[in-house]
Amino acid sequence: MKKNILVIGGGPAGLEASANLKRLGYNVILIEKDKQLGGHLAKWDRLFPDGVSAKQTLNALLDEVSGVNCFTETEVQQLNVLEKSYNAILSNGITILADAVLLASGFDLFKAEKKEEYGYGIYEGVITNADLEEAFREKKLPAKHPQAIGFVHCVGSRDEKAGNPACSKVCCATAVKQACEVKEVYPDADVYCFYMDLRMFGRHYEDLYLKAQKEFGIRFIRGRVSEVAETTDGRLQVKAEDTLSSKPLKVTLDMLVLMAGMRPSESGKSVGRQLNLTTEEDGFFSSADNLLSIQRSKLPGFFYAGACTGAKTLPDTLHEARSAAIEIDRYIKEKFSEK
Amino acid sequence: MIDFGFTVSPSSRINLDKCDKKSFSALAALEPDVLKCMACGSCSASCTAAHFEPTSVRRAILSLQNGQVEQALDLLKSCMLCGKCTMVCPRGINTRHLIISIQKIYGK
Amino acid sequence: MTRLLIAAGQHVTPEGIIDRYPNSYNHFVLPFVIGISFILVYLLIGLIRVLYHLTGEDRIKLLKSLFIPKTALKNLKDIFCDCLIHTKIWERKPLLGYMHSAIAFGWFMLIVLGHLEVALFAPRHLEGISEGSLYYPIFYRFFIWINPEHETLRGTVFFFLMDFFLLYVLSGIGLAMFKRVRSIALGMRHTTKPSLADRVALYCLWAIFPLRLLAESFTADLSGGSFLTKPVNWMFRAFFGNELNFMPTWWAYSICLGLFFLAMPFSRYMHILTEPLLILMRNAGLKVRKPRKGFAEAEIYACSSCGLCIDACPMNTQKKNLKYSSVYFIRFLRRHNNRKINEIADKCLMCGKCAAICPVGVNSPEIRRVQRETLNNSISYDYSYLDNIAEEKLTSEASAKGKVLYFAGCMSHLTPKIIKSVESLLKASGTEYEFMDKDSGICCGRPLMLAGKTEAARKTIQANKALIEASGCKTLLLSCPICLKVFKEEYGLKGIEILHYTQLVDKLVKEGKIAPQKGSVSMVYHDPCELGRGCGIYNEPRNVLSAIGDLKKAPKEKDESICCGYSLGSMTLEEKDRSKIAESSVDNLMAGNPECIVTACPMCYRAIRSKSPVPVKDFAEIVAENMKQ
Amino acid sequence: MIYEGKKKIWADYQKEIPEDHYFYVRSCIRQSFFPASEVTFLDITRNKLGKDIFGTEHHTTCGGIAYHSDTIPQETVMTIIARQFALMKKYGYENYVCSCITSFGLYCETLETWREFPELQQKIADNLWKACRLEFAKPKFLVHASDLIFKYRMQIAAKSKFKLVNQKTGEPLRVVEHIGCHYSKMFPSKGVGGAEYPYVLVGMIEAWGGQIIDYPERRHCCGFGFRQYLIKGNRGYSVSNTHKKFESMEPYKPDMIITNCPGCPYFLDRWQYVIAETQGKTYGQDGHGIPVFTYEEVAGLVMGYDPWDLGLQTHQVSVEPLLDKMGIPYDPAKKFLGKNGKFIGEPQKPHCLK
Repeated sequence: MKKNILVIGGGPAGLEASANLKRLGYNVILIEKDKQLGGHLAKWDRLFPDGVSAKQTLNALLDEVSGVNCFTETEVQQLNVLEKSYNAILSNGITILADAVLLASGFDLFKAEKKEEYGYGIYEGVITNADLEEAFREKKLPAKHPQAIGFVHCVGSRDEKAGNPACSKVCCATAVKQACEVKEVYPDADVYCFYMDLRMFGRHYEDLYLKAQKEFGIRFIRGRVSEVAETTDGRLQVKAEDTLSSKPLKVTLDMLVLMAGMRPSESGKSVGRQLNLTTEEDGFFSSADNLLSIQRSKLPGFFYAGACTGAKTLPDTLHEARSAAIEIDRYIKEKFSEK
Repeated sequence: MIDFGFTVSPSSRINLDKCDKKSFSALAALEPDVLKCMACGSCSASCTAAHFEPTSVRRAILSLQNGQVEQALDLLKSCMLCGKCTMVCPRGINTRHLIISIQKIYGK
Repeated sequence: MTRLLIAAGQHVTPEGIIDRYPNSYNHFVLPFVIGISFILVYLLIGLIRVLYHLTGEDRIKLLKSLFIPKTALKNLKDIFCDCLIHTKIWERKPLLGYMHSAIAFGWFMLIVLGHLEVALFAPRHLEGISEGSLYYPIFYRFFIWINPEHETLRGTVFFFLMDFFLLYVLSGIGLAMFKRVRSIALGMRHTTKPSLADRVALYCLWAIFPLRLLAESFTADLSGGSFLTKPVNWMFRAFFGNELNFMPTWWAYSICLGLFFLAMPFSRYMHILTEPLLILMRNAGLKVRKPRKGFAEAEIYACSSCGLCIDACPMNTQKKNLKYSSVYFIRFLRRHNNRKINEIADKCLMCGKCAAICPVGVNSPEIRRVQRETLNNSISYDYSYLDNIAEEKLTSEASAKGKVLYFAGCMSHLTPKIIKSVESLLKASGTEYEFMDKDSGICCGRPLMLAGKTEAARKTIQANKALIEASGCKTLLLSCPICLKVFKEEYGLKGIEILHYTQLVDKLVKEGKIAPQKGSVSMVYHDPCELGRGCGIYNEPRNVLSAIGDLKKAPKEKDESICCGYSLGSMTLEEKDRSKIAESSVDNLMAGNPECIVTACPMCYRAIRSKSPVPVKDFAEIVAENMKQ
Repeated sequence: MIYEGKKKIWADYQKEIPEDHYFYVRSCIRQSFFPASEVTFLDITRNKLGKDIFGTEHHTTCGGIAYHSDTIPQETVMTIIARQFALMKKYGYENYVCSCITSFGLYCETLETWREFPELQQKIADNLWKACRLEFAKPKFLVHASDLIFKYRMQIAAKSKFKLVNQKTGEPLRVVEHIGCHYSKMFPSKGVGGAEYPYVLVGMIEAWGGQIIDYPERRHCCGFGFRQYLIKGNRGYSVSNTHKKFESMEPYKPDMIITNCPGCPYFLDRWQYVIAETQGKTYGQDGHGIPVFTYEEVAGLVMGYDPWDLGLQTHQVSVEPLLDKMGIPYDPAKKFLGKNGKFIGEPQKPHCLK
């Protein structure tokens, strides 16, 4: 008989893992709390470093999961550990007996309004990275040409006061990508990136940075924005320190994009509470081993994939999803061949 | 006017709204590589003149971006054009000619 | 024939050896007379201009040099070798050399022999001039007919010589035409794009001698001729009979000559006339002071636009850089196109190869440097700190009295291996030395000079000079050729021997203070521009390297070596273009598959190392590694 | 500006302020420079609103100025504070209201320190017993006097005779609110509305009919900064800070400034004179300055107190233009008469500040 695997979360990690588990011959049940599959990927317009369409990428992932039992708008209501399996009661009333569970609950974007000094939700021109992606996707960029646009890196990341000392890994590349995109739309605007360190670690990321500097003339200012205020004509006055010249700096902008970082998702946390899963100081789930078995939790048969164990890029997430499928396959084979 | 023994001191704050972007665009048109600086500091670290006087291409570029022209020229006036900075620049910026162009565009 | 001449209004004298004198004037000479008058006036004005723009000091220097026997002799030799025989081209490309000398020397001989003929056979005309007559038979064969029965042996020799040199010239012209079609056959990959005046002058030049052959052949039965003109004359008669109207060819010949002279000042062929002046000025030791006037103007007009510098230029490994070649620089200078002048002036690597191979010897890198001076010399700077350093160091630094003073220079500090190796050789040879810029030094000034900031360079030179002179050293040792050149040329250090480390090591080996160990490793030596072409040091490093291993020859070496691309000479060359040049430099060095490349310049060392497939060693490094224990 | 966004943040920073029964502690600076403000506070709360606000002559300074000027150690200042709290307990109160922001900040800091380090609290309790034989206590509720006026703002509005409205145009007055740094910047949760968009003064202005000005340097310090002013060599920093604030608020053409800190009204007021005399620049209309008020003074004006009873004649920047705008009657002849009706002397006119 086919073994049941419950995958919680229909983002890239959940989709890629489900596709692979299905291919390995398991009966996969994928549940997603939103109306549609895809997680944050579905809300994005283009992806760094090459600017490929998020929609196409998502469609490629979705093509692979045809035949998997998907329940959207569904959450786990109760999750119990049985002797050799897990018993899950879903919000749609279905009860599932799963031989293994994969948690792919991903991340929530940091709530930018928590950084009160940036005035998100208070000043018109202050938006988040997600808002900008939506504007690109829906083609709803402000028609009035802005003269100056700023990007604030590390909003809610590397910030103990915001509750997240860790780096969110994707914001630097996203900010540089978005800065280039915005400059393409408004070539006459001055575009500034306020960064602390530029973490352009991936393949082609540095090229993106160089392109942003040389081709788009984007100005990188090393220093975190300290505060934002509105000017008499409704523009944004931004203060920061240019730490490279050790001088305070101010500039008036028309749009300020906050690169909201990654926080553990609320829905993931609620699953974690039911099983008393441990988290690390950053709030993300702790793996059995951070080097050797990131996909394993401390509970046998309960696995992780993607950003529920910390900020990850899309390729990282997909790799983890594939390796989680292999780990689960190995677990099931070992567990059920003992008899 | 009364002398109180103290007075309002001038602000050291950089105001990007007021800095001369035209000259910098002219410089960037002539020396597009000026935009490539990633502030690593290799130029100043290897600089022959910096051993004796504050000299730094990196800081000069930054000062120009921040509209502090005097400071930028001050940081380059002791340069002897020896070319070490050009040799060590990881981004391949022709710093030597950049220095001359800065002095020509902003000088006097 | 006689009837025909009478019809043309000619007058025939029936007696004497030279028994036929046509009327001493004919309208067809007008184009030629106009042309030659124009060019002579032009030359005179040009000469006055050039002399006027020289500084007074230079003018006197030039005048004096003409009367110094040694210089005068050298002038003659240079004019003969360079202007007529073109020995420099012969050495590089024999076929091209032959072409040039055929046209230049051949034509010269035709003119000289022509005048001799006049003097010998038509003394009346010479007397005529002294008596106030305006006529002089330049077109000898037209105006002076020799009765065939009275032809003497002397006359026959002249006829033969004239025909011989005409053939000589024609062979050159033939080659020139062939070269236009297929330049590569004569050893040139790229030639210059000719201007309109160039084309006019060129086609005239091509036409002059065939037309002369035709014209002289038509009249060969009347004026006499030799092995070339006479058979052609017979041939014409065989084909066209006796009813020949030779006037059109003489007209055409004269028109071509006239046009050629008219186009000459605006064309590359001006060099034929201006080169001697350049030789005189160069031998007098004049220097370029302004990029467009005086000596430079003489150089500009002496450029033959031959385009040899195009192939020589290391930048031209990329086609897009062809436009920066010296020949175009000179052309734009001539046309006063300032934007292009500055662009090209800044781009040049100043490797000096174009000057080294220039058949006329135009030192265009120097003109570029002076051109840079016009823009950059006035850029402000503040070197007041140098005075303080000099003061501090003068009082605190240990004296190097009677010792070797080693100045590594800015660039060597980026290649500590060179410094370490030089020091170890000095120690091994027991040479006492002081390290002048161990912690910090003042730049030698050469980079500033190259950038045209000559005044600023003087400041750093002054500061360094004070330090060196105060040290009391006997020898100044340098590891950077860039420094070497400026120390030699601009410092004026009296009583101090200035040596590059290749020279010192060669000396130490010869004195037996260092004993290199002969090994079997095959190597090739890269001549750094400033060391080789800049200071003429080619053999010292080779002497030592031959004693260490199997020193191979590179296809292009010594004064033809290819710059590594990273020269400080270029102000605007981009990194990726420099890297392409480095590649071509390495390709040249790798032609003989050496096991290692050796060079003697910190800049070349870095550049070549970045592209070389085999290990790259500095000269001092490889010597230090191969010493007898 | 999205007002809803601010309201959301204000909702996050609700502070529990008891309605009545307070032990009141005065401010060293205020009772020297704005004595009428504290008097007005007590008059409004006790007599107009009928609240139980207890004051005693036995309390001392909190030690804040000395502490922030690095002249007394922390344990000393904590013991002084413990004595104030003990007095509160002794007189039977558990709600503590202070007139001074420096004190308020220091009380918050001290209470937090005691919470984090109970052994230190014990030591201070011992010190207090040894020195004064008083029993250690901590207030149940600690509020600033402006918190109380904020709490009573609607009651005051109900009794108001004037509004923060330009009588001639009917437009609301444009009001700059300035919060003392130590009110909520150290402990955002201790202030009404938090630190970024404090609501304590905004609430009063809204209730009394004015319009808030949100200018870029609203968060900036008034320039007092303790050592920046107390050491004369540093006063350039102090006045430069103030200058920066005025330069920033100038384009918004404010009619008045309202503050809740002892130092702020003093420096915002007096430095306008110094700026005028050194830079030749004034920020109000027609060569006037921008008048600066304490919240009690504004409450008093709204409730119809005589301006000279509120001590407005002691301000550097003349208040008459604002009184005219609000339509408040005043007798210019009485400006420099004391409580006893005698002439108290008139200060010399500045050179360029009207």
